[in-house]
Amino acid sequence: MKFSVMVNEGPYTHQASDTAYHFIRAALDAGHEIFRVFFYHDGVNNGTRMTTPPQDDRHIVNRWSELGEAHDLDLVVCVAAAQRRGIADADEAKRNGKDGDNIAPGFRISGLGQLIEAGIQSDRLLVFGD
Amino acid sequence: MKFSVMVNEGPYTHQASDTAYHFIRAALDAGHEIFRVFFYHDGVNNGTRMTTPPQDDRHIVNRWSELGEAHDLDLVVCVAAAQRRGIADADEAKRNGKDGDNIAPGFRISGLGQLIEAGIQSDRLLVFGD
Amino acid sequence: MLHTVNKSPFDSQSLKTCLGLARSGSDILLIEDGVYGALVGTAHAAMLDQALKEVSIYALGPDLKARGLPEDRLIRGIKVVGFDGFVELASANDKVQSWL
Amino acid sequence: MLHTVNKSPFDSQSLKTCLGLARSGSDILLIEDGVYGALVGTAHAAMLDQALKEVSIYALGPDLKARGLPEDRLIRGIKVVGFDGFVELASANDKVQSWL
Amino acid sequence: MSQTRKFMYINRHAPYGTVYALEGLEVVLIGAAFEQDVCMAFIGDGVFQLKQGQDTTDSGMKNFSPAYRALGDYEVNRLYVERESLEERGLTEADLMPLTWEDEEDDWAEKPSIQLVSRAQLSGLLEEQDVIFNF
Amino acid sequence: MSQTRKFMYINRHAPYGTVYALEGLEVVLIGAAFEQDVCMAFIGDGVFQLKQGQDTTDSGMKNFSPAYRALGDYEVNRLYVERESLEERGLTEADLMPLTWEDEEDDWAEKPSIQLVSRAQLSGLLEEQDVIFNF
Repeated sequence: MKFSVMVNEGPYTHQASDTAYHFIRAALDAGHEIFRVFFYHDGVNNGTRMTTPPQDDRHIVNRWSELGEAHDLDLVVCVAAAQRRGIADADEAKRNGKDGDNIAPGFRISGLGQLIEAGIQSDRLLVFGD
Repeated sequence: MKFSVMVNEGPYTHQASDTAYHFIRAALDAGHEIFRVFFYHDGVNNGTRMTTPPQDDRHIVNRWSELGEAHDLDLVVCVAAAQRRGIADADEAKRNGKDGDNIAPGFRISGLGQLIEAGIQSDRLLVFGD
Repeated sequence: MLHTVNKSPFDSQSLKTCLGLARSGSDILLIEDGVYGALVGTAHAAMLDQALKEVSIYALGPDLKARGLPEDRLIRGIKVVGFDGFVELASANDKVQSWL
Repeated sequence: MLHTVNKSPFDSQSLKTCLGLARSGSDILLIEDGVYGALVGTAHAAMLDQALKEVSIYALGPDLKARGLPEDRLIRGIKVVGFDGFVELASANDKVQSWL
Repeated sequence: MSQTRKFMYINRHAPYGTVYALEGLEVVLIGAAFEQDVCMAFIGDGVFQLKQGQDTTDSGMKNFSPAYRALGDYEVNRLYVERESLEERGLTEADLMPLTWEDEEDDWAEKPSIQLVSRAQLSGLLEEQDVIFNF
Repeated sequence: MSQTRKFMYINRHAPYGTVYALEGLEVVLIGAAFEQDVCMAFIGDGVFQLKQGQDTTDSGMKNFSPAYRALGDYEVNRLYVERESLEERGLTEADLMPLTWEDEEDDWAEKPSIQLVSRAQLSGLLEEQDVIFNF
């Protein structure tokens, strides 16, 4: 079965990102396909490589990057939500006159159409948020 | 009278940052002193210069930087909360092996002791959050 | 003592918790989505009518206006203040407690 | 149809809203702080007892465990599942609605 | 991708206190280009999104309420408002913005987009959907 | 800064679902070094922070509940739990972690840190404070 997942809150502050991560792992373990993970609202803050959590805690951002790489996941950060919150890749940074970017490995920035497409193409769409 | 203000949520997602800003402006207009503004929890996301909100909306980060400059405000971003969420100044970036920093002008990163000190030194402490 | 409430009473327990703990004579200021608590004729209006016998309740004007809530729709006895009034309430009271 | 609820019923209306809109025969999964809704002997337990006559209610085991809620403290009839069970529920139902 | 799916956008947050209403509306407007079978539901504090007379001049926030009036032009013309939620909040239909759309198949007659529905009716509408978003 | 002020940290959030409990506790632990007159209050879902038997092995989150046991060593030894909040949640004092502190002035006798208080008592305690933080 083809799942898509929407993550609407940032790492640590709300458990949404943790729950989405564990759901996706379990879905992959059960042989399902993950069509796309879409990060919206504060969820875009899952996609910054600037994060340095305490040593004795999970590294939520790296965990997404690693899961993405291991399973070739499409981790999409919404461009409009990212602009409001200060997440940018190299293209976005250039376009907005920023002196650098901060997107984490394995994430890409794209538009809301990617979310709608996920809703159309997937058998199930799950929303994790606050 | 000496006020300190704690801002616990990021820009746009919750109104807390707006309310804190307008409260501080009104307090300054009334001749009060702002001892410190302390950004905690997701409030640290007010202090990134990577933000590019839509043209027809307020620029919350720049507004803080400008108010800070105009009134010599002490805008303190909590270091522990900032590490969890990916906000860093040049020192923090270097210490954590990051390839750049993203703190906005007028903000500084420091420890939670600054918040406790604000509670001790100020006549009133106000908390804005979710 | 000044209490602020920034949550809608229809979705959060913050206003109820605040009213349960605020002493007689306290000032309570409704801000952000908390201003919905000032609306007349709602499922919570009786709770506020009762509270007004013991405490003073204010609502932040800019937040009422943003949400399209005119003064004639508010519970009688609730006073509307601006940010200047918020600062005055915070000065006049010895401390501020935010019921988030 | 699978409904998920991730908020404590003591602070949010999400569980109440969910139960008000879920059709007979629905599956409801309590996750994150929503698992507090599964506790026996609370102010909301009667609402869940009533709901269990019409719907199936599940609670996510890892979230119960994190919060120190053992199975013998849950309302009778609520089933505990892991993330694998969450995936099965999401597959078995035709769609998922998250009551945030 | 020839199949049309039934999308419902559920709105349960008041405007301004949080960004969910504004960013939710952005999804609906973008989604309208995909020509799916779209409707919106307003439940709980979500009904406050449709309140008439929103004016953010004194609070410095962006007044996005005019964007709801554009929904009709995007063929998003079924906005279900839960009657019980309105009543709990002391509101009536007259408190809501008069949102309309023009029915191409009825000589462009202007018709109301907002429909008050009971909780029981809304429950049935939920079951009919293929995909549900929550804001 | 010779004056000692009365600080109260109010906890109203459950642990794990949001970060407020964890980051709130970090403030209390740092604040302990400033030798103020400190107490904590647990109201509403905040009482769940003190629930015994928290175990995050299956959820991958950080179990920070052991840190509450350290509070006594930092002379944070007045943890007021609202009795009404406990009762609404079907909990009793026996459900809470047995937190203690050693009273230097009483031959290091081990004493309980948690005190159940009624809503009315808590209301009075609030009035006594100089500074109130909310988590």
